[in-house]
Amino acid sequence: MVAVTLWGTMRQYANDQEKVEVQAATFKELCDALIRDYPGMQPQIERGVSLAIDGRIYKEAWFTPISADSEVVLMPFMQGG
Amino acid sequence: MKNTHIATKVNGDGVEFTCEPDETLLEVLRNRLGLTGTKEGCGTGDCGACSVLVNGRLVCSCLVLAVETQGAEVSTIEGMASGDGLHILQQTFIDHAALQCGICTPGILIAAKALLDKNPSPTDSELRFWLAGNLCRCTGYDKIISAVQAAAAKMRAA
Amino acid sequence: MRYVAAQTAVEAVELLANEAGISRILSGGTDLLVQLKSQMIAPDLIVDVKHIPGMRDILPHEGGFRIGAAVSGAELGEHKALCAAWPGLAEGFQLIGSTQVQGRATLAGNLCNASPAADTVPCLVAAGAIVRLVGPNGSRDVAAESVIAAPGRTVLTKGEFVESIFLPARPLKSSDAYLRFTPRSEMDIAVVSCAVSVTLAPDGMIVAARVALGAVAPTVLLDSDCVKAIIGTKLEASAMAALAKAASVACNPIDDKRGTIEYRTHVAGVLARRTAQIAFDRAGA
Amino acid sequence: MNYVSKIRKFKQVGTRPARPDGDDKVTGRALYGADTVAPGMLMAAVLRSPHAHAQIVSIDFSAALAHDGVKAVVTGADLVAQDEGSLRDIQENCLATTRVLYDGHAVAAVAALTLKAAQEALKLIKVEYSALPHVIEVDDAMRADAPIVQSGRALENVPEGFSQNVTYHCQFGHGDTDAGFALADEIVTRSFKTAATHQGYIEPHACLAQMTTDGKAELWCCTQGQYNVRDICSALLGLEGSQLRVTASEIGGGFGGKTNVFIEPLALALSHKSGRPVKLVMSRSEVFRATGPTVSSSIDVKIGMTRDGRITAGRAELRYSGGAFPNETVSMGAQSAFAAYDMAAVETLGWNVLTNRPKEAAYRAPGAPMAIYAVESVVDELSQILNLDPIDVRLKNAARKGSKSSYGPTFDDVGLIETLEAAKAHPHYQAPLGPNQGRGLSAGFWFNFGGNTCVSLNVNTDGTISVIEGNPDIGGSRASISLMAAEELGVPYEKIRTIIADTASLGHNDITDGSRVTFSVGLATIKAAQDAIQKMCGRAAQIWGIDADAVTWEDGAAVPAGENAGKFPPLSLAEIAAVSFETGGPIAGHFEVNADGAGVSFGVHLCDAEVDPETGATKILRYTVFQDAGRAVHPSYVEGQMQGGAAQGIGWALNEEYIYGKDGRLQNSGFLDYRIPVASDLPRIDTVILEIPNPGHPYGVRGVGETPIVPPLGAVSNAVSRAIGKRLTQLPMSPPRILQAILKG
Repeated sequence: MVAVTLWGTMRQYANDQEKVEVQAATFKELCDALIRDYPGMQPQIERGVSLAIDGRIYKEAWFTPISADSEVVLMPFMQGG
Repeated sequence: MKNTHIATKVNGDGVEFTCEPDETLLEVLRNRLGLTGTKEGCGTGDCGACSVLVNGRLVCSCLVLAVETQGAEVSTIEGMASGDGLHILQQTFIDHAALQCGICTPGILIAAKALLDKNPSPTDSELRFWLAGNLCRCTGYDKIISAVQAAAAKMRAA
Repeated sequence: MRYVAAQTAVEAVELLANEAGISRILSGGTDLLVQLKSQMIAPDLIVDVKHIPGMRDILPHEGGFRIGAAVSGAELGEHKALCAAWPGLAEGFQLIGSTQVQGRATLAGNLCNASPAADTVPCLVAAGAIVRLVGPNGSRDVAAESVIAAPGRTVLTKGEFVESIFLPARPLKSSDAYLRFTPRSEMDIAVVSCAVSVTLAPDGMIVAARVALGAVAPTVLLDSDCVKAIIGTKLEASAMAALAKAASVACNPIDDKRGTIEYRTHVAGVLARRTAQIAFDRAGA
Repeated sequence: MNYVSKIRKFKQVGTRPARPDGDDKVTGRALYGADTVAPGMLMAAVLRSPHAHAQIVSIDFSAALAHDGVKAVVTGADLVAQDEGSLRDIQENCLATTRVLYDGHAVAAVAALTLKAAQEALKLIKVEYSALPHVIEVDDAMRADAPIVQSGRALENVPEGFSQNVTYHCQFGHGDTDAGFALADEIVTRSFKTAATHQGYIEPHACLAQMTTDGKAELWCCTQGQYNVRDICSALLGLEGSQLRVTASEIGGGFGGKTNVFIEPLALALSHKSGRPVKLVMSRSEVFRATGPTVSSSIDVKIGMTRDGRITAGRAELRYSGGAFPNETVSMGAQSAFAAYDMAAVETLGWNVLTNRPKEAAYRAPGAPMAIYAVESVVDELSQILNLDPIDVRLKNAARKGSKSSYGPTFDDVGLIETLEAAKAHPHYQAPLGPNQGRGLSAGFWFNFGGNTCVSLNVNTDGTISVIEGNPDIGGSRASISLMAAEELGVPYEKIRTIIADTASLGHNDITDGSRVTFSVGLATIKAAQDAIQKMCGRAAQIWGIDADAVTWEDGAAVPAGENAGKFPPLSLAEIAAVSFETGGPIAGHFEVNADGAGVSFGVHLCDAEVDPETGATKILRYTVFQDAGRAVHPSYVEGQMQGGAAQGIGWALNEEYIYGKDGRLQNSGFLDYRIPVASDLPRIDTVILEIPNPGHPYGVRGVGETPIVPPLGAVSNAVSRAIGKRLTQLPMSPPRILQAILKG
């Protein structure tokens, strides 16, 4: 199981929990698991999310591995200038 | 509108062209003579990207009608380097990283050269006020000022 | 649109007088070309007057200077005697636009563009400059403060244009100064401006003065209360306070993108004080 | 991947060679967006809305089409209607179909033999508008009774009960802020406003399009991302991606503003209709009216602090407007507002609000400068109230390795403490100040991005190298990329030439944005070089008749790996290249990646300002930028980014703003009244580069382009506030605003 920290807005879709646990070994599996377990997150996840794994931010990268002891933080998909 | 025939000198070469009376010198340089080194940033004299010399005076070519240049001498960035080498100012701009995107660079080089021809040892403040009409959005002007001063020193020594 | 480079004043007058459509005079073109570019105007005829003999000369005249209407800021700035006699006017002129604009812009153009914020107009008004117009009925002289009728409008009649501007002779111990307020140090339009010309007695007392304020009313203000506040003084604190107050009272500004009524009114007083001090110091030097 | 930093000694990285495009740019030869022509080319012009908000009742362009010299007219009906949200918004922004949403919104475009004919034709287009009420200010647009800019655009995250103009809501943070505030000895709460500012690149948008009847098209344009332009334009024109080749011209500044598409689809559509190449160049006024400024904002900040300077809690509520179309820029402000601080309790709320302004475009660290300005102002005020040194306060609370960031993840190596310490030790910080002068300090932060990147590296038979990358060079990146290739291959910088590919010549590359190029393209270039090195080692092994893994690469040559491999003199890159045809064919390296690991970057700016107490005029006397660059590949261009960002931030702080009239029209659409700093407005901008290597890059590179625009807003505001003894809370700090604060007593 991976413990995912949710940003504030996403917590409303997970019974106001800051952290949720899902079964996932990759970024893609994590997104799929979140949508399955917390359907309210689906629109945001489909629009795009980033994932910080042990402090490093990943965008789009489906097969990025996640280990059970990693710090995993869900973040919005970002755009720069 | 009837075209007018104009004979002028651009960078020392005799040039003839026809243009409409309301065309600017900038438009003629770029669109009729193929001299696109002179840039248009605003078209209203507020940015200096189109700086050229007309009869030795630094002007914005967007604020000059091409028909006014009958018999005049026009100098543009294309005339700054001699055949086989860059002008000291040009080389110093490269050496001092005084350009980033480079769109303002031709106008700034023309303006800086006009100052150094008149005042070979400007203070930083004189230089900044002289170049106030040449907008640069990339550099914060710092390296431009350094480069012009370094070039001025080299030109004084030359 | 037709463009004609007139070779004589008579030719220019005839062209302008006979044009049925819209005509414009071109000298430096730094306002005219902006108006063309932004499609504010679409003239039928442009008469370039800078090739008329004398239009680019600065000549001594009756102890003063006669400045041809096509003299550029850069050319005027290189005239040492004029700059020494009228440093305020010279500085005001140099503040217009960039170095590039200085290469073309003229006093006559700045005046005839008739902007309330024009930099040289307060200077010309404070200087007591006399503007010579030529037209179909010959030439006439008009005081600088009477040239502009309203924002964007002058008293010039059809066929008329400015031929020269005369700056009168200076008594001993006279000078002038010009200050404007702009958010940027350069490349800006005056939010408030002030020109002061003074003449001192041998003891340093102000015996004559003219104070003009720009960008605080539809046209430049030549204010007699400001003058009253400093005549007979050496700009002591009380005189300065009276001057600042008179300048603020004289203002009739508007709120716009460049400044507020409140701001312009306050800063007019500040600038009047500072400008008077510079002119006073120069005259006494 | 983690590149655990073996302390590497660089031979070329860190030097300052001449940039490869320098000669072209100082001689005027470099070709920018408006500098090319095509045979038979038409010129185009765009008709724009004079209304802030109006229904388009009808458009009659028959007279325009009949005008002498006119060859084509297009309106919104000529673009392929899009279903999907963001593409649909781009389409509507390029050419309005039913409603105009801001002053300057494009309505139609004309192509004619001359620009003048096209401009005359615009006047013959009859558009009947029905004016609608408009709203310009973000706080006004949030009110329940505000005119609705677009309805039905709110995302599911917006709670019930808000105006339909509110399209996005976000919340970030951790810890118990109420408990944190209860621990504070001092709490400051302030509200701030910042104006929309424009990127202000000197080159207006320009393009040259050719579209033929067989569905092929060529597009030349100034853009930060040719692949993005291709993808959007192919959708809007109904083209196959492969059939539209987009070539990025030299780019005359972007700063985020050229990440979007505005005129390119119009030029393509006009070319399609006329069968001729079409050139379209924006005027400066069009650039201001119709391309993206940054968001305007209204922000509340509350911070609690103990007497000894420890932050106990922070809360910020940010309301951003990016114009008439939805965006989520506020989420980056909400994430970064408190990023410089190690906090036990922090909460940020963000709202995006529609207004009748042009569609926002990214501007250098989008969303961060205004949020961090507000926070840094309050931290500065608390330092003043508690009589604490502002650097000490920041040092005490600084984010560091192991800090839980305000946006969630735990920081790895970050250089904030080193940067603050460098500022504290710098002579600038101790220099005396005169009357009416103040010294301001601000920290700043940006995430920095990686992203999709593709690089080819060709080893030419004469021993030179061609690097092909796909990111337009805004600030000297070709020099940095060449340096990294030279470093990795061990050949002189002069042997390398880096070019920017068109969309058909190299795989996809994300836009030049997010400070990603030196990081991501550098990474891919190093990897492509390693790919080529591996092949060259293989060739050497064949020549020597030994195993490939018995060969390594040192100083630009293949050498046997150790004693046992055999004794052979080194084979240089040039020697291997010279016989490449005989040893198996051409040699090239390639690498493609969706790069992660972009290290965050912190900066600290020091600003001395003097305020004229009688006019409110501000003069910047001295300015120093401190920033962690990870590794400065070409230090001159790193300094250039720091100086340029500082100058833009100073302009933002003091004078730049979009000014609207009551009619909702933009009043200052030119460089005269949109006042970017001129040379005489600024002092020298000193720079101090710190190098705390980013573990996510083989050379330790962090992006440096965006962070420098973040601190100036707070640094200048804090300097001015300290100079006048009054706390200022609105940008720009124009002279009337400063004078009003002084006179208020």
